[in-house]
Amino acid sequence: MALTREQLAQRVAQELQDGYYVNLGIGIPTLVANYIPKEIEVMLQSENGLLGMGQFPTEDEIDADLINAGKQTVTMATGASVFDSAESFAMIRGGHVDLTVLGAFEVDVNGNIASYMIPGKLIKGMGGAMDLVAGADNIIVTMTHASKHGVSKLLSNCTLPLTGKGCIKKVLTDLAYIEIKEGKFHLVERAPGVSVDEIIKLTEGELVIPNNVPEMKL
Amino acid sequence: MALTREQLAQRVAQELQDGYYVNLGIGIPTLVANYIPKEIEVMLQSENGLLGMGQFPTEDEIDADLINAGKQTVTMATGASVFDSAESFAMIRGGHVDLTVLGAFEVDVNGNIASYMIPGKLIKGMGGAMDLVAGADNIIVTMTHASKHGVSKLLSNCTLPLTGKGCIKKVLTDLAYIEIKEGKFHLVERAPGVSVDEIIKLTEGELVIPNNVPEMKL
Amino acid sequence: MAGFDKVVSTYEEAMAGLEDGMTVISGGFGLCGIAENLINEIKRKGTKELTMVSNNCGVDDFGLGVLLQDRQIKKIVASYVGENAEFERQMMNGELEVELTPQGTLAEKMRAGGAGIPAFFTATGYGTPVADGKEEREIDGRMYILEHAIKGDFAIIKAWKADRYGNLVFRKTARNFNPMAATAGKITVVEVEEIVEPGELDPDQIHTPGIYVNRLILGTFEKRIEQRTVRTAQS
Amino acid sequence: MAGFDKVVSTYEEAMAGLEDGMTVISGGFGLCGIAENLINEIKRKGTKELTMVSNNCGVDDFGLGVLLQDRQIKKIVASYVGENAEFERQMMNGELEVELTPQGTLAEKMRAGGAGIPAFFTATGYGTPVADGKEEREIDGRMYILEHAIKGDFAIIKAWKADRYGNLVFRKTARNFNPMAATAGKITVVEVEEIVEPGELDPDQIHTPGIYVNRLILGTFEKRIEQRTVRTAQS
Repeated sequence: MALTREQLAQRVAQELQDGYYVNLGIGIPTLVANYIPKEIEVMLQSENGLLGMGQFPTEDEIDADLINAGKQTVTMATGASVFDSAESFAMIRGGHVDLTVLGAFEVDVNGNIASYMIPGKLIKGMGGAMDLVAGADNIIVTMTHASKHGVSKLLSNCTLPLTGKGCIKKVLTDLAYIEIKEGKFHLVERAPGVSVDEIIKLTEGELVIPNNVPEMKL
Repeated sequence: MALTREQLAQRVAQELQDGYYVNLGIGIPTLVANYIPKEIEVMLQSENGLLGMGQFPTEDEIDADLINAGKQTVTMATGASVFDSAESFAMIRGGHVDLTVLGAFEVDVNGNIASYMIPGKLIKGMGGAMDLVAGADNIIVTMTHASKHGVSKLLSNCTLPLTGKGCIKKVLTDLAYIEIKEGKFHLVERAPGVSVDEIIKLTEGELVIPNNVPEMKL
Repeated sequence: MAGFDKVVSTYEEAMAGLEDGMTVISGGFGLCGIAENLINEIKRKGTKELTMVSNNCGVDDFGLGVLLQDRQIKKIVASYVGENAEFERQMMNGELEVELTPQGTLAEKMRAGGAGIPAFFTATGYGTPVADGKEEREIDGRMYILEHAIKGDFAIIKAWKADRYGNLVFRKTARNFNPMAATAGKITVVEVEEIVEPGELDPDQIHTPGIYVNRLILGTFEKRIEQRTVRTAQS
Repeated sequence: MAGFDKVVSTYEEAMAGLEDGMTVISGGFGLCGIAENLINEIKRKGTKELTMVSNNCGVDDFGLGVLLQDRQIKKIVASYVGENAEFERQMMNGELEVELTPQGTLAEKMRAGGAGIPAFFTATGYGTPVADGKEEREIDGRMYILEHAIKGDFAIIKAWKADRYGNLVFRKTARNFNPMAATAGKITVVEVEEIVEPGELDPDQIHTPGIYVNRLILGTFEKRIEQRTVRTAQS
């Protein structure tokens, strides 16, 4: 079975380590915050200028001056700090964030990512995504493996305008956990109940299959 | 009579305007603070990260954490702000300081200034001087017109390593107030009791003399 | 207005000198930390052909979005234009020129504009449409593109508190682009929720020194919330 | 040390991993805001061939000056080296390599190092010895030179207060180069006068967020004054 959004978030959360500063993109990445293992501490960076993002506010706590990068009202965690956008992206661009999780439309075997624009159709802007992919060493892309019509999003070459070039090494889709190296996708794990053949069928870019492809543990 | 250090400071102070943010270099420029006209307000910027430098502290007020760019203990004026060195030079380099007053070894007809180094003899470093001359539109250089041995410091070409190129338009010496334009010195005022001939004799670079050269009013 | 007192009493005074064709840099992220009343004053004035530099362009009926209604904006430099139907419509129809700029690059371009840094290299946008027509360079084995500073004829800023000298303090994430924008305007206009006397703000805790501020006005704010997300008290 | 607790209890731990030949970026302006005890620990360790990046190099017997006595410094990048006889002697004799760097450029190089900006243009130093060997370029009718970022293997920082997570607050002009230096170290070590619990510092008033800080130690400081200038109480 393909992973649900919640399961994708759960699997990403397994990559978190104690003491990590983490930037979670809008959408599925945001859900990762719900699955942080109890025994570790992570601090969430929101690129509009907050390190130590807390949970959503109660009605009483709502503060128009305190939002996250998705423009949602949030709270601050203990030990949080606030700063301006230049400082926020100094942090991001300077490689100080330990893990970045973001969504994408397409990823290719060379680690290119397209996530911000569908020409003639969807032009919302890249927001902080280009800085995030350029600045982070450790990025996990979460996305569906293919479109509803079965068109693969893991390609030999991205077809949409790029968000970043050669910067993606890890992709978690609803079907598989894949690493990108030496110009190829490498299948590392498969979603529970999903066969290697299904993954092969829905992966357009070259995919290396090891002898053993374990199921994800969730 | 050549101006004293105090008189130089007094003459520079006449250039101050109400609401000016001013950076005063080490030495004679520092003395300018003592001659700010009563009817105007100026705010002193110290490039180590203080806007609104106050007077020297009393014994009781001395604070090792509060110094100026000359490393002297100071106080803060009402409405002062403190910031880091990057912000301080953003202010300076970005042209936000209204007037900069600094000393020099040599100035030439092209507005070049040499003030930080005498090769093989004096190598203290440029500190913030290169940023100050590059960032300010409005700079007054204060210096003695010539060395003790009568060697002019107002030259056709600076002989010492430059602090800045083509950035000086106003020079106040102990003998004269001079403006630099179109590759020439222009005599604007002379020190009380100093003759135009004396000034000509001690000015190596081309000097334009208008018909009337008023004495400075101090 | 003597000495360093930056306070003006009317919005007309606050935006005096704004002319057709000028560039205006705006602080704010979405609807958070925007100079609501300065924007409304620009609408009232009806100034046209503006180039707006701002991370976002508000929503249809609030924030910078209100300037789209009367076609006051010729060009916008922004990182994200979602959540604004009129914006998308004008852009798609070619009525509005849009220069999409990565958020961090935009922040840095404003800072650079204020700080006398005319251009800088960044890896952000290399190999993407953002790099089109820009210089590329390898430095220490990595590829970068050259980005240039942005300056504005005006900067419109929302702060929390200020003293009369224009020293500013921001509150929570309403800070965002405001401090950089404040440095990059030839005329920087700030509206705030509270004005205190010089000396009342701790000098160590001032976010934006008054040297960057030209005019200061006391405002009242709606502070509209774009995404009202809440949890129940027990969760 | 679990989670975000950055506190270490000994100076040995604080400077563990410092090796011969490394680059160390130091905060401080003159003797103001310097990491006195971290410097002394470097002296105690006897690490050699260091490249020090700091606005000044202390005085003969205090601050970074103490590292000159045992010739621990191979090269220094600084803006001003006056008031230090041993420094001048070693420099004149060619025993010490000195890269004189304008103060603002130095601050910006540190900031750039921490901010992922590999290089930037500045007018500072154009037409001077500082420009030797550097790229020059005209931008909008003015000449600029290209300067590159600085990063350190270590950064040694003095702050006033910190919480255990490494969020820092500086005091008065002891701030100076410290915030930029803190961003530019692979390992950033901070000594402070007071450590509080997370949550005790106002998030809006933190000068350096803990993300830049790797190790934190509580110190006691001499705070020597270089130029003790006073006025009489009545003046």
